[in-house]
Amino acid sequence: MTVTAAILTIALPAVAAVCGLLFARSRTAAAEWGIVGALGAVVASAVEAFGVATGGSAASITFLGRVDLGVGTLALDIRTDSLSSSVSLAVAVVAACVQIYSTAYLHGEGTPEAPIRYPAYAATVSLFTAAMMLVVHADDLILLLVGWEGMGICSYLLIGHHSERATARAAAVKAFLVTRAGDLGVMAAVVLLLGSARTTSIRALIAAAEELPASTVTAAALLMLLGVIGKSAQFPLHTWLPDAMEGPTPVSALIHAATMVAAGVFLVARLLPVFFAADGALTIAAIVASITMLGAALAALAQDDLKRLLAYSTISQVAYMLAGVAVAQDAGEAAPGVFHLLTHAGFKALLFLVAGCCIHLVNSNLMSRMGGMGRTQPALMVLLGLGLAALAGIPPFSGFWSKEAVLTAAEHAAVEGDGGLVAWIVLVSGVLTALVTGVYSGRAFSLVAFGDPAPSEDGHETEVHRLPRAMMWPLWVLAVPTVGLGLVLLSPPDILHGVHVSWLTAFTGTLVSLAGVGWSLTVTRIGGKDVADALPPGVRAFLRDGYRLDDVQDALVVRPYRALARLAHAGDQEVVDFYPRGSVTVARWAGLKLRRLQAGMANGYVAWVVLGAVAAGLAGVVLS
Amino acid sequence: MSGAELLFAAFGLLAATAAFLAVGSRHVVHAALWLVVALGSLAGVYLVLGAEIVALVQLLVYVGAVVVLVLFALMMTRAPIGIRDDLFVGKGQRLAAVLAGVAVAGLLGGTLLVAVGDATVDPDTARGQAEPIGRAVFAAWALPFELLSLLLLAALIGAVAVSRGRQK
Amino acid sequence: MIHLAGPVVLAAALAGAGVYGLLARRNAVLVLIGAELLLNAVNVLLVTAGTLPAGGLAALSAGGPARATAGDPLLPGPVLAIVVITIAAAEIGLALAVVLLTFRQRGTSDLTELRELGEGSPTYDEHPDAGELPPPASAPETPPGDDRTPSAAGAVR
Amino acid sequence: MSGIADAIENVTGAWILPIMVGLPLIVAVVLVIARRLSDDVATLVAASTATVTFVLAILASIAAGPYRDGEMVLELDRSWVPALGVGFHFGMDGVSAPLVLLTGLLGVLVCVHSVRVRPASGRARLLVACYLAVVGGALATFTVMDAVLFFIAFELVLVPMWFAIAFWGDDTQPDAPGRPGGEVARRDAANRFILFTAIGSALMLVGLLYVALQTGTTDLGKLADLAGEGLSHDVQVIAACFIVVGLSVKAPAFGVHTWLPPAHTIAPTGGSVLLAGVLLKMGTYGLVRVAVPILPDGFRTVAPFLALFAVLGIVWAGLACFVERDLKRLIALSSVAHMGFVLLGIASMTPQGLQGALFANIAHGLITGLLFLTVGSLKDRHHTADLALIGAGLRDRVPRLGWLLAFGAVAGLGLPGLAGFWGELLAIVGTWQSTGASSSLGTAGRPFAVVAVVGTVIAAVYLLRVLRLVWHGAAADAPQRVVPDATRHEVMVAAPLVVATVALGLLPWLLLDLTGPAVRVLLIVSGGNQ
Repeated sequence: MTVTAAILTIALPAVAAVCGLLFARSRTAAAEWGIVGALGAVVASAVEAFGVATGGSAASITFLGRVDLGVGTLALDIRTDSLSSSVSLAVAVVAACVQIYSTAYLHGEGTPEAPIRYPAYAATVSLFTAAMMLVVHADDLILLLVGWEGMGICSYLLIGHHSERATARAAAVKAFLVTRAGDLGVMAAVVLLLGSARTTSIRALIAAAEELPASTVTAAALLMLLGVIGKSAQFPLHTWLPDAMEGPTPVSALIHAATMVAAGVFLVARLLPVFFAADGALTIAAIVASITMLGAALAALAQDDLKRLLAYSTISQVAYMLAGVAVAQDAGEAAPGVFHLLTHAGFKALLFLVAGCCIHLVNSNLMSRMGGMGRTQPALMVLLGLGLAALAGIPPFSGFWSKEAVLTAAEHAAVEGDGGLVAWIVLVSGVLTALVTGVYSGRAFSLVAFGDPAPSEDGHETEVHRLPRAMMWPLWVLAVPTVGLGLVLLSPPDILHGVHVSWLTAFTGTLVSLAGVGWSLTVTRIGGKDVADALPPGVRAFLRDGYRLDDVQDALVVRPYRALARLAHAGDQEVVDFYPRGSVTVARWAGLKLRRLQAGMANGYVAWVVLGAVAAGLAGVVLS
Repeated sequence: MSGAELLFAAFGLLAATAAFLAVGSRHVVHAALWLVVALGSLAGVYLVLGAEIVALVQLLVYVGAVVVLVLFALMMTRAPIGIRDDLFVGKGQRLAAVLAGVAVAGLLGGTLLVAVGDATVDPDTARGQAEPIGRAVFAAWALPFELLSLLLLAALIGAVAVSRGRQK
Repeated sequence: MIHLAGPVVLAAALAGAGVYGLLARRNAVLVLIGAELLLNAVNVLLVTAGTLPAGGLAALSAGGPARATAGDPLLPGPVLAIVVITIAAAEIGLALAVVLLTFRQRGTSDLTELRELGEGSPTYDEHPDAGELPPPASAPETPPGDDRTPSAAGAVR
Repeated sequence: MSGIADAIENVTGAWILPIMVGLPLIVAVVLVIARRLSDDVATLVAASTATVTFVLAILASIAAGPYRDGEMVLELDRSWVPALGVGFHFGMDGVSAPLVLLTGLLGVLVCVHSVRVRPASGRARLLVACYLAVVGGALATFTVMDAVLFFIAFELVLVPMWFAIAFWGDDTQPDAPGRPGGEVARRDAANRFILFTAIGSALMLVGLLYVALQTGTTDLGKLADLAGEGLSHDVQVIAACFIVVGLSVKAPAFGVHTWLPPAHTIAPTGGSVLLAGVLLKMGTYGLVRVAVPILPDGFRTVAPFLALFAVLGIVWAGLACFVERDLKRLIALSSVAHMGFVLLGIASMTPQGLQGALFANIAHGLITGLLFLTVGSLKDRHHTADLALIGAGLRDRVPRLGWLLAFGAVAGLGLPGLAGFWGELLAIVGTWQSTGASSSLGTAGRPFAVVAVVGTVIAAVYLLRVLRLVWHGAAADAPQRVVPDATRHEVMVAAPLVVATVALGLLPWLLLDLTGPAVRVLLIVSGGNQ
């Protein structure tokens, strides 16, 4: 049963995607296919989780058969265990919420200039769900890569969904290319492992991690880390994620918050023994995570756009997860990071969907336009508050438990383990980030709930209307884990056995967060408008633009590439094609010259004959 | 030096000299007449070499027919009578022609001289007479001979057709 | 007894004279005289070879300067000489016919003036740079071996 | 399956191969002769002939199974010209079966395509005759087991393809700087095609004859069994140089690829499909069938250079695609990059590399065939393949064509889960493995592998650019807003390619299990890198 359920979690959304695309004649039918697929995945993953919890995990479930590589075979198998079943349940729930939410969010058929394209949308979301499920269940790196890149292309399609906007087009291409550049690492690691370990089976790799040559393991781990950095939007490959907010908001909730960006962390958690066997890979991961979590949190502080704020917060939170995995002291101890992954999936999806509601109401992404919703939309603001509280790590919400678990793990590694300096960096950075997170969470809440709405640019006042039910129900569903996922720790599944929260860390972390939230909330009370006003304008702009890394990227990669491409294109015409053209010229020239020999003089021709005869005779004499 | 050798030397020398004069003469008709001498003395050479029939054919066909044809052609193309300077190509080409001639002669003569070395032959005049030649031609060489006659016929028809030109 | 050097030198001299005649003469008839001399050089060699015993020079040097008792029964030397003479007759007849025709049409038998086929001829008419591209290949409507389209065929009728 | 195999064994035996080859060729001749036949009837005849041929190909590949031990099961060997040692030798194994099936499939698709979609000018009857001749020649190339027959079959394909380009080609190309358009462009493309490929074939012939003279046989099977025995190293190197250079013209490798973009751009849609899906494969098939097993030593010496040009092609063509304006030209250039992976895999002389090469061969045929069909339809509608003139918003203006284009592009960039991925991955793995003293690439193997990995991103860059320019975007900005979407017929023609691409992407063993044993036999015989 567990096995069937695991296969169905992948197959149902995939079938729903294909059917939705091919057979859905109407918008409603397409929506139904999407919802049916997602709900099926929820049921299947619930069954799977139950099966795993009661009957244990199952490895090497035949999925796509065996591949003859010429030397040895490759088993495209999947597996199910506590890690995959819990993550797949989270993915399925968020995906189902998003599918339902989208029916209302992307209402109508749109205009010819800006069509809604609902069937394509719903099918892509389903396909994305299937791809993520494949990543979660894959027992083979190549199979994982299939899902990994499948998510990438779905992300590309969904970010560019409103492709009539030039910014959406650019963001889609950027997202795909940046993550693909990171994925080179995964592909190279696959090549490397196929070469030296002769297998890409995750089970076999974990078993053999200690026996493989150290250089191979290190290289493979570092290369995979590159993919993780790209997919999980860690510094310096994070630049695509804020731009990816061009996609419809439910998509941002599903892909760019709850699931796909977490896939990188999932990969590290899945292959932790391999990373553990590799010198330095986890150290680098921890350092990258430390830089990213603080940097992104600061950038989030300066955003004016609610979705971009949440995007930077996502980068920062994913860095928490990565840090939680990276400071592991034991090859089996990925629990804090995975726990944060699960809680984050819940509350970040909630936050994005709430943000979607706000955007839906005011038709703008700017927080300054949303002010005063505390009066008009109290229920929505409660939900926003729950989400932000979880994000800031206020007890007893889910984010508190997972974040403190990460900090505890870092502290454990720094104080008692052999984490050394890196663990201290993670710990300090984590605590500072908690402060900044508190500040920007409070700021977001105060701006959206309490602020005065700025008049809209086109002059027409926002009309307050009720949100459709299809948009509110998913929010309440997601609020449940946001509030109560911490309760899981009372009876943790296998994967969360390593989660500990030490009282000291929890107390410090809570204090710091509360301080941040409190500061930003009180600023408005005492007459200030926005806590970010405290930043010098130059710094604020610098942070808002994400440290201007886009410009760096443009100068270092994009423009040289363009120049190189133009060079190659011109070279193809002028240099490589030189010899065919040259041969024409030479033939023409030789023809002009040689036909002068054709003088029309009979004696001349005879002379050639005689010359030839003499030459042949001489050659005969000399050679014989 | 035997009598045959002396005879050969005389005919050969005559033939060679006449040949040079035939290609070197500045007088058109003289050139044709020197050709007669050269071909005639070659008939003598063949005779000395014991090829009686060949010598006769040489006289009949070459001296009798070919040269007459050449003379007719000269007449019909209104070849100039008297010494002319425009019978040869330009100086440079003439020098090249001399070089080519010397080269051919040198190559041919040199190689063959080396090949024959000091050998001498005693021609068997009986073998060159009509009977053995006739036997050979009409037995072993019958097919080539018939082909040759076809060739002659074709050449005859061709010559007639060509010289008549395109008359409407 | 005849030393073989004699015929060889004679043939070489005739060939040299013939080549000179071919190359240096302008009048077509005189050029033909050169050609005749070349043919005769060949004939001298053929007749000389006919005097050798069967097996040629090799047999000669092996058997010494003896009388060639065992000559080749096919008599290739004299027979081939006759063949050459016949061919020469055919050739000269045809060649002179060509010369006559040329003379009748062009008024000259000077080869240096008959250069219409050559590049350097004053009457040669070509603009090398303009005429490189042949006229366009058959139009797309009628690929090779294709019949006309029905409408076109109807128009023709 | 075994029942079918037995039935074939009883009815035709191995004669099914020459029948399969001969049928399209004979019908092509008949179509040329039958001048009274209308285009409608002729295309239907061609389509049904192609279908029968495809069915025969399927039956033959069933009969040629099982492919477990890599030996050639289906084989027909009759003496033909004993004086020259030329045999009437046909055979089919795991290397040729996928290519035969691909050729059969593409043959059906282009013929069915021309039932409704007619060339802009000229008679469709003769065009489909050309297509059938190409298909027949290609099937012959993939099934003959004799060097001389191989060469003849190789050449047989060139002439009809030349006709297709020279008479049905597009003569409406606009003038570009340094590249005149119109009739001149068409003639240039056709001449380039024939000159390049004929010179390549001539070089190959020299190499083949040299081998045949040295060994005294032209039988590819016997030569492969000899595996270079009796040929000195120098002889092998000389012969391998000729054969590899000759075949890489057709593949085409970087440096001898400049015939491909014009030929693809000018050729009619079906011609482009066959050119990409069938003709290019003949070069790589020749390398696998002739160069690797027959001249292992020589090929090993030449391999690093072949790999160098392959890698150069991957990077260079990928870069050039990024600024190319003409969509057909762009896809043609991308073919150079894709075939670079194939050549790289072959040059590695490892089982994985060869597996990858054979897989990428098929995948490229399917994906590029799909792209050319789609772009051909776009070109028919917009009367241009210029990205700027086609304009933005295809996904809204012509959703079906738009999705086909997007799918083709996504498959073309080697997305895991679609067919393009496996070939590239395995070729790179093979290249990476081909390192060390006894390997064909030696120290160059690993750097080449790294560059090839980077090449996979380059493909993403230019294909996404295409999608961004024409698939995405506001339909209102397009110069021609109203064009009809793909007809049901066009979708039906493209659908098998889509299905096959997905199927091979998810179930790669469909193909790799066929080629695997054959590749092992090939390399064990020739002592390649293990």
